[in-house]
Formats: sequence, C-alpha cells, structure tokens
Amino acid sequence: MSAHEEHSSEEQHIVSPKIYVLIATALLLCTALTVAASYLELGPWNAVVALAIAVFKASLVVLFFMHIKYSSKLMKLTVGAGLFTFLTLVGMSMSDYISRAWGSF
Amino acid sequence: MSSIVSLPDQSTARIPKRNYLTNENGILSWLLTGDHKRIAILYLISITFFFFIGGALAGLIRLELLTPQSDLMAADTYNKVFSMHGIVMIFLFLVPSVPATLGNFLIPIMVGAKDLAFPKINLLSWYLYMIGGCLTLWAMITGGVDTGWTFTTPLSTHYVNTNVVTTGLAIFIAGFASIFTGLNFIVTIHRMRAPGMTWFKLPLFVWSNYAASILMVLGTPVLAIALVLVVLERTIGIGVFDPTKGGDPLLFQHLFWFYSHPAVYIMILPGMGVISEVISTFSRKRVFGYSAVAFSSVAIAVFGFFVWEHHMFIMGVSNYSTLVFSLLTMLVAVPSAIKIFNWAFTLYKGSITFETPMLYAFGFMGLFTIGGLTGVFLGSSGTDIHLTETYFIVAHFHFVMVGGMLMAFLAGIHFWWPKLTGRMYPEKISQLAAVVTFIGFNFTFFPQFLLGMLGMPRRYAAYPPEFQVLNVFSTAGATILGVGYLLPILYLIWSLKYGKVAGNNPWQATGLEWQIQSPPLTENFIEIPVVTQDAYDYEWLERQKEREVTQVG
Amino acid sequence: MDHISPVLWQFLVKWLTNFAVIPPEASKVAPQMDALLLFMTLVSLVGLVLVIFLVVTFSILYRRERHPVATQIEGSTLLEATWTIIPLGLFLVMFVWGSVLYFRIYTPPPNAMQVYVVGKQWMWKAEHPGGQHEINSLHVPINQPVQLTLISQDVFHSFSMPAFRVKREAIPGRYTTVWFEATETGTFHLFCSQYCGTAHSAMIGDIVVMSPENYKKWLQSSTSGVSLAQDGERLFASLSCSACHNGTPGARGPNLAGVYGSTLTLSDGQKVTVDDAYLRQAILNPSAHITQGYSPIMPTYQGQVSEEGLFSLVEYIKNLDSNYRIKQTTTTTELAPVATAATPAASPAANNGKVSHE
Amino acid sequence: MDSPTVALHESSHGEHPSYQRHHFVSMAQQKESASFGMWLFLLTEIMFFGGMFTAYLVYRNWYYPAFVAGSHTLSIVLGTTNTGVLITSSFTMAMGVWCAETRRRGGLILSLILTLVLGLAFLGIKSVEYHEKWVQHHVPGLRFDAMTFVHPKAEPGQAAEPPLPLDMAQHTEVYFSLYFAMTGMHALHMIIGMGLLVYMLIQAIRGAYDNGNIAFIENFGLYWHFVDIVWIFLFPLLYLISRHQ
Repeated sequence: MSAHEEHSSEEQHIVSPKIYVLIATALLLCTALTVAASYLELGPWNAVVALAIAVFKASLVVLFFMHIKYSSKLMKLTVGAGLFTFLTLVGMSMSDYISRAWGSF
Repeated sequence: MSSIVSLPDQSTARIPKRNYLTNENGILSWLLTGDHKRIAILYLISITFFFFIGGALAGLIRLELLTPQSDLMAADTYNKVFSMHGIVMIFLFLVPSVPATLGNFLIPIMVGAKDLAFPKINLLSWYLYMIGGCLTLWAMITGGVDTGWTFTTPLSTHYVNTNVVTTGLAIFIAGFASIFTGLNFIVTIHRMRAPGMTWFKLPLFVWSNYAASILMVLGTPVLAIALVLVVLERTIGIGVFDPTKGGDPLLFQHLFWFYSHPAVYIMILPGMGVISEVISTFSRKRVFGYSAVAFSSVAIAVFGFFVWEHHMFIMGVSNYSTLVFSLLTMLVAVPSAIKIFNWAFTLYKGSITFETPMLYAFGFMGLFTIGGLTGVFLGSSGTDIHLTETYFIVAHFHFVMVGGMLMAFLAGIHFWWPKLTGRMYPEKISQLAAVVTFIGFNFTFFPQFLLGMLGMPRRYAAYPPEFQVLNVFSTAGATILGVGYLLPILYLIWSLKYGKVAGNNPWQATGLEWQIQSPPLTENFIEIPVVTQDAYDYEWLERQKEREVTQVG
Repeated sequence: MDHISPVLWQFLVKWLTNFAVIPPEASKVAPQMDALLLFMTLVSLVGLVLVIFLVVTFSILYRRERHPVATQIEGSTLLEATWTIIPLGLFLVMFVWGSVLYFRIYTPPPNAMQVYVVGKQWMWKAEHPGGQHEINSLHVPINQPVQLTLISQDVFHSFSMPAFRVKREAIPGRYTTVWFEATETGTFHLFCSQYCGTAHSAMIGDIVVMSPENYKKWLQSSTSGVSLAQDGERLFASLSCSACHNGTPGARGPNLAGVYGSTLTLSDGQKVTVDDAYLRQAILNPSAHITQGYSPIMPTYQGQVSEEGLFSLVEYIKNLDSNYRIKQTTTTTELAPVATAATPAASPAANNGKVSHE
Repeated sequence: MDSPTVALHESSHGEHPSYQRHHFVSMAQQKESASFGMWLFLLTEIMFFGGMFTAYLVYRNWYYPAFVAGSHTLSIVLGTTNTGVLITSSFTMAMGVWCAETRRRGGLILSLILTLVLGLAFLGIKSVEYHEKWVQHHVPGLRFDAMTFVHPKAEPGQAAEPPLPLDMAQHTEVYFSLYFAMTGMHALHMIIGMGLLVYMLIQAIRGAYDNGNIAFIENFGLYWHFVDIVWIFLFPLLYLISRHQ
C-alpha cells in the first residue's frame, strides 16, 4: 500500500493526439445529437436522453482528456467518491421533495 | 501517585539548538513559512484568540440570562451576541481546532513525511482563515449579524438588515481554509507515508483526521454555494430560496445542513483521534480493537452525509423522509458507542497513570457519552418534536462540542505541548485546571438539559421567570468554566520559559513524533524512517530503549 | 442558615418547591412522549453508569502502582460485536417507538376541531372557525382534539406547546398541521421556538384550556360576529370568484361545493386529494392545479389575499354545500349546542368539523 | 529489522530534478500528489455545483412549464455554438498538455493561445446572451418582468411562444435565477481559468516548461476539462428543455 515504491516505477502514460481528435469529434457529434434529440417528441424520455448523452460526454472527458482511464485505482476511486457524494446530496434531498406529495397530513 | 513521565536530567538537559522554532528568525520567517509546524503554531495562536472572543460572547450570553428580563442588553443586541458566539466558535474555533493545529503539526510526522504535500496551500489556508476571521470581526464591529449561525432564509435574505453579506463571505472564505487543510491531509496520508507505514500501522489520530478531511473536502463546498445563493438573494434579489418568488426556504436548510451536520463530525472526529492517542499512552497499551476504532471513524464520516435532515424534522419535511433520516441517524450513533467502549476496554489490564491529558480524556469520555446519548433523544423523530429548538439542543451540542471536542483539544494540547515547545507544562496546576473545567462544565450545561425538558426555547433574550433558578446555576457554572479555560493559557505561556525541558519522549509514547527531538527539526526527520512496528507497540519501544542502553554502554 | 445569603436562600427554596424536570402533562400525547423520554433516559443512564463503572474500576484495578506492566490485548471480536449489536438494538427500538409517536403527533384525527394560526414577526394570530380572533393566545376546550393549520407570513416560526409535548414550524408559503388533545384545564406556555428575529423571545403567549362550558362562554363573549366561513363568503364575492365558481351548469370554473376532501384529476392526469394546502395552492398558483376538463383561465391571487383571507376562503370552501350557502353549523351560535351536547365526553367527535362533512 | 527510525537511503532516485520540492521523496511522488490534490479540489467543485443542480432538479419538477418557457427564450444557436467552442477549447488544452509532455514548446504555446481565444469566444458569446436577457427584462431581481411570458412577443420569422398564466410566468424568475447562478458560476470559473492561461502562456514563452516540470499545466488541464464537463451538463439542462413544444 505504501505510496511511492509502487508508483515511482509506473511510467507517465502519454495519450496520443489521435485519441484526443477522436474524442473531440465524438463530443461534437454528441452535442449535435443531443440538440437533435431535444426536438423529438419523447415525453419524459427527452430528459433521460439528454442526461444520458451528457453523462456519456462527461465520461469521455473524464476518461480520456483527464486521463482517468490510465490513472491509478486511487484516482478512479476518488472520482467515484465525488460522484457518490454528489448523488447523495441530490438523491437524499429529493427523497424529501418526492415523498412530500405522497401523504398530506 | 506514580507516573510515566521520564524527563531528562534537568541540570544538563537543553532544548536542541537547531529546531523548527529557531531555524529562522524574524516575523517574515513566520508569515511566509512553508513549515507545517510553524503554520500549526500560527493557527494555534489565532484560534486561541478567536476562542477567547467567542468565550467572552458566551459570558455575555450567560450574564444576560441571569435574569428573566432582557435587562443587560436589548433583545437585538442579545441576538447579535449569540449569533456571533455561534459563528466564531463553530467556523473559527471548532472546525479548525484540532486539525489545523495538532493535525497540521503531527500528521506529517506521524506518517513519516517531511512536510504536508502542499506547504504553500497550507499557508494559504491560514491566510484564508485569517481573512475570514478578520472579516467576521469586521462584521461584528460594524453592527454585527443577528441571523444565528444557521442563516435561516428568508430571515437572512429579506428580514434583517445586519451584516449578513459580510459574514456570509467571511464564512465562505474561512470554508476554503478548511477545504485546503482537508485536501492537504488526504493527499499527505495517501501519498507521503514513510516506507513500511501501511494503513493499519497509522496512529488512530491520523485515521480520524483522515475521516474528518473527507468531510471537509466534500461537505464545505455545499455550504459555500448555499451562502453564495443567500448573498446573491440578498444583494440582487434572485429567487432560489424566496417563497414569494416560488422558491423553497427549506431547500436552503437542506443545503446548509448537508454541510453543517457533517461539520459536527469534522469537529469531533479529530478530537476522538486525540483521545485514542492519550488513552493508549497513559495506559501503556495498544488501543483495544484498533481496526474497529479506525473503521468507526470512516463509518462516521460516510454515514455523516446521510443524516442531515434530522435538523428539520418539525419543519414540514415529508414524514416518509423523516423515517429514513431518523433510521440513518440511529445507525450513525453506533460507531460512536463502539469507540467509547473500545477506549474503556483499552484501560483493561493496562498500567494506568493520571497525567493531565488522561484526566481530560476521562472528562471527554464522560461528557461525550452524555452528549452522544442525548443526541439519540433528538434523532428519534418523536422525542425530537418536544426537545428540538429548546435548551436541550443547546446542552446536547455543548456536551459534544465543548465537553467533547474542547476537552479533547485541551488533552491534545497538554499531551503534545512538550513536542510543540520542548518544555513540560506544570503538572499539578494543570490537573487542577482539568478538574475545574470538568466541574464547571457540568454545572453550566447540565441544568440546560432540564431547561430543555421543561420547554425553554433557545435563543431567548427574555424568558418566563420559572426558568430562572436553573439559568442561575448555569451562569454560575459558566464562571467556574471560565476559570478552567483561563488557567491553561496562563500556565502554558508561563511554561514556555520556565517549564522543565521535556526531552524527546517524556510520555514514553510510541508514535513516530516521539522518536524525534522536541521541538522537532524543520525537516522533521534527518532520514526518512522505515516503519516496521505497529502503532502503539509498547514492547517495541521497550526493546528500543534497551538497545540504546546497550549501545551507549 | 444565616451564612447563606438571603437572596440565594430564597432562590433555593423557590427552586426546591417548584422543582420539576418535565412540564405539566396536559395533553393526551404527553404521557406517551414522557414514557419514551423516560425509557431513553433510563437507557442513557445505564449506558453512562456502565461507562463510568468501567473507567473507574479499570482505573483502580490497573493503575500503575497495582499493575506496573500492561498486558497487551489486540481486541475481542465477541466483545466488540456485543457493544455494536446491543446499542444498535436499543437505538432501533427508540427509532420505531419515536417514529410511531411522530406519526401520531403529525397525523390529525378526522374529527379534530380546526383552528388556523398565522405566525408573523412577532406575534401569533389564531383564528377560530366561529370568527374569534386572538393574538398570542389560544383558547381550546378540554378533551377535544384540536387541529392547528399553521402558516407564516414572513419567516420561519415555531408553534411550541411544551405542556402538550407538541410543536410545529410555521413556514412561509406552505401549510403545516399539528394536533393535540388537552387533558387538563389551565393556562400553559406558548412559545415561538424557531429564531425569527429581534423580538423572537417576545413572541410568546398563553394556551388556555377550558372546560366545555367555559369554552362556550368564551366563544360567545369573543365572537366578532362574522364567522370565518362568512368572511370567506364575502371575500369569495368581492374577488369575483363566484363569477366562475358558482355551481351552475356551464360555469367556467369547477363547482366547489363538496370539493373538499374529494379526489380530483388534474389536467395533467395527476390525482390529488383536496385539502387545505391544495386549496391554498390552487388559489395562488391556479395554473398548476387545473381540474381536468377546465381551461386554465383562472388568474392568480398572489398578493391580493392575506394569509388570514386565505384561511377564510379555505374555511368557506370547506363548508360549502350544494347551493353555495355556508352550512349553519359553523356559526358561533350553532357551535355552542354541539359543545354542550348531552354526552360531551363520550362524543368529542360530534363537533363542527365532523358535522360539516356529512 | 528492528530499527524504524534508521534511514532508508534514497539511492534508487540518484539525482533529483531542481524543481523537486524538498519534502517529496521522488518526482513520481510529487507528481502523483499534485494530481491527486487537484482531483480532490475538483471534488469540492463537483459539490459546489451540486448544490445548484439539486435546486435545479427541485424547481424543474415544481415549475416545469416555467422552465420550458424560460428555456425557450435562450438562443439554441448561441448555446450550441458555445458548447462546440468549449469542447474545442478542451481539446486544444488536451493537446497543450500533450505538447508539454512531449516537450514541444511551439505546440504548447499555440495550444494555449487557441485555448485562450476559444475561452474568450465562449465568454464573448455568453455576454451577448446575458445582454439579450437584460434587454428582454429577464434578469431576476435587477430587471425582471414576468409579463413577457404572459404576453410573449413573436420573434421575427418565428411563431410566438405559447403564453403562460401569470402565476407560472412569475416562476420563470426561479428559472432565470438558476440560469444566472449556474452559468455565472461557470463563467467565473472560466475567467479564473483564463487568468491562469495567460500566466501559463507567459511562462511557456519564457521556456519554463521545457525542463519537464509540467505539473501546473497538467493540473490546469484537469481544471479546464472540469469546467467543460459542467457546461456539458448545463447545456442540455438549461437550453434543451422540451424544444419540440
């Protein structure tokens, strides 16, 4: 578990520009896709599709632009922890708002 | 009474010439330092300053409550005084108390590093803290703020015309000081441990500060955004929390308590770390169930994020979410219970001595047990209805924060004073101070439980006369408590010059910090140590001593 | 006792004679609350005594003089499991018990008598359906469930009645409710317990619990002559609500008679139960509360009706019968016979709230 | 070995680069620490925006028609363009980091300039949008008029938006409060980032990164990408609510 011995041997991973170009293109395409999707009549699925595309885009940025794909387990865990706390904040707050409508008392 | 203190021969002992205090001279060498130990001292001086400001305000509150009428000061002055007392004590004293002073000083040494990972950010943290502190004082001098430390909307946004914006910004800035401290600790503990220092060889002080740091890093920004929105609502009138514009004022409380409940654990967890160290050292024994205590810190940190709504049970949140949050609150109480019993059983078959830090630690255990158990009264949603917003709450969180945290802080200050300064504090008078504090504390805050049961609401400048007797008890106790807090500052300053030279390891403790000189060198270790022993391995310490003797011989 | 100063002496005597750790138990829920509080206190005491006992015993047995060399012990999974599971079990008992109590306190019985309360900086204004208004006091009959519907006009307030072990926040923009049933006559404290600004500690009052006869007398002596529903009727006309909500076939708004307590289907398909909170929302934010089959033409009355006026309107709509006349049961004169019914104790349910639903 | 305090010589690391801070054992440790610290800082940023996302979610559910109407006043062309601009700037920043890693000074300078220009473009477009809001009386608190939603005016070449009832129209102020709070905080992060970009540009021109001490650039890259991610969520949430209506 000790920090430095493990990682001093690990060489810096340099992502090739080709991947960056590929990711940037994908991101731009997804932007177009999300705009297009918002003009479709999908009912409640509009929001789901928009969010799904946004999550996908964000994952691309995190994994490749921000090198998480090539980083240590600790970094991946850190990102996960942030996401978890964020979802806690949103989810637990919404637990109040959603269930307020259930029962009038 | 026997003791474990083993001081060097005072006639020949000298404070090491080269240490972090003497390394450089001049005020700039302090103000521009990157040394975690010097920053710790800067923090120690500044939080003590703010503690006494907050304490003076507390004195004013108790004086005003001596009589049922608001005769010492008008109601709005009283409101400003208790608001400022809360703000100063929570954001400027309790949150940074143990982490920013003892934690800053000790964590790098305990993990076997030469400094925290980001010395400049550490210094920046102190400056942010000072800016926040000065802004708070500025707000207090130029008219104060009377929202309470909770900044409840829409009171804070639309119905008071005091310095809400200045104070909000001050807390915002001080919040970043706390974030940077936590960030520094997490990185240091993960990345800077000495060779051989595995997670389960870390002292429990490090574990508990680690848990608190997680809360600082993840919780504080939510408070920051809530305050930013309050400031925006007050200045330009956006409508996020304003009910007249369709906003939900409860949303502010959700965001506020998302930080401010975990903040309670930010305050108490490092204190628990101190207690683990102290109890182990003075009973010469490994902490009973090391991993349970370590994991309970982390469990408190994680569960701490899931219970905030118990501050809002009577405020019109949905009954169903009350159920969920009440249940989770009960779960978060369990790790604290585990810790208490583990500490008690650390004493079992130990070899116990009763130096000042140990007395404070005993005080902590008693008071924190009461504080924790009364927390269950408030976490159970039914009894919360009767007890919330009364003096029961006030008594409960003072038992946890003052009885718990402040006791732990004082235990830690006494325990590591020889390491910080190279000199011992005077033992007898400090034992007296510990006892006086304990008695004064109970005298001050126990009557408040009764007041709360009787239904006296908190934040009242005037109250019905039948509550007077208990209030008089409380005020009388507060004067004793005041003496208990003044004594340490007097004799600790005295000891800087006249205290006995402490030597490296006056307590015969096992932590890495005790194996180096006191006060330490600027770089802590001449050579980075290789750790082979477990934490609290007193047998290893004995072998070390024997080896030294044979080598010298 | 001449060495104790007379002031202090007086103090102690006063305290000892009036000593109490709990306020009077003046409501039906108070003994239940106190039972749980007692249970928790006992558990806490046992816990505290146990911790103190352990610390003191070990300190004596294993002090350095007696036990110079410590025996190193790793821990004990069995012991640790014990002090994990037992507290957890006790806490869970408290959770269940507390939650039952919580739901009981915040779920008013259907037969409760209504009182409306507006909190404002810095006073409580209570409105009785019969049109009696009172400031910083609340008169209620004994042995009669009373439901409070609370709202704040400005900031958070909290309606705290320690003798009844009940409190509830009055929050701006939304109704909250709480109920109690007083079991003792007398005057009890009413506090605002949520900090609400400068005169927070002056926002206190009295809760006067009266026998049914005295309560009847009080109702008659403090009547304003206009019941809440009648005031609502006046508002209903002056705000021209009746232009659309008049119950005639082809009216532009839905018929409001008997709407209270029914389940409506809204234009977005949502099903809602009509209660006080819904009526208030529908008056202030009509566009989100359009009954299915009607067009969203109702204007908002935000800013045009005070909170008191809204209470009157709600009370009026509650008591509408089919011909858009208020039932007479809610007027002050009609209320009295109900309260003095032959068997008042046996039928506390026979009050205006119940009658008006039939 | 029974002697923990005895030193371990760092012989394996031989000579240290000049920019290695004294308290780190190795360069790898320093680098890891820096990026880990940056990530932790980004976690605080997630939670900072998290508060506003929570508020958004609550009010969007409460006042959906107001959110739709408010969203439709935003220009989808400008919004999409800005998304493209920001994604591209994220790309140029990633390229900048790559250039720095492979010690291409010219490439680094070019990337930084491009990133800066794109960032400026983003802020420029944003200020055009803000100005438009100001003209339309859609700035909450300072200059807001709910009647623009009760009697919507038809834009040239477009059909008028359906009118909102007054009570719902008033709640568009909540939407715009969130719009300005969220995009404002985002823009503030951009502005801070631009300041850092200028600093890095000067340093790069001076050749400060030629020796491989590029932790600052890498960490700034993380920051810049994070700002991009925030926008990736803000764009659909604020601009793209029920565009089909």
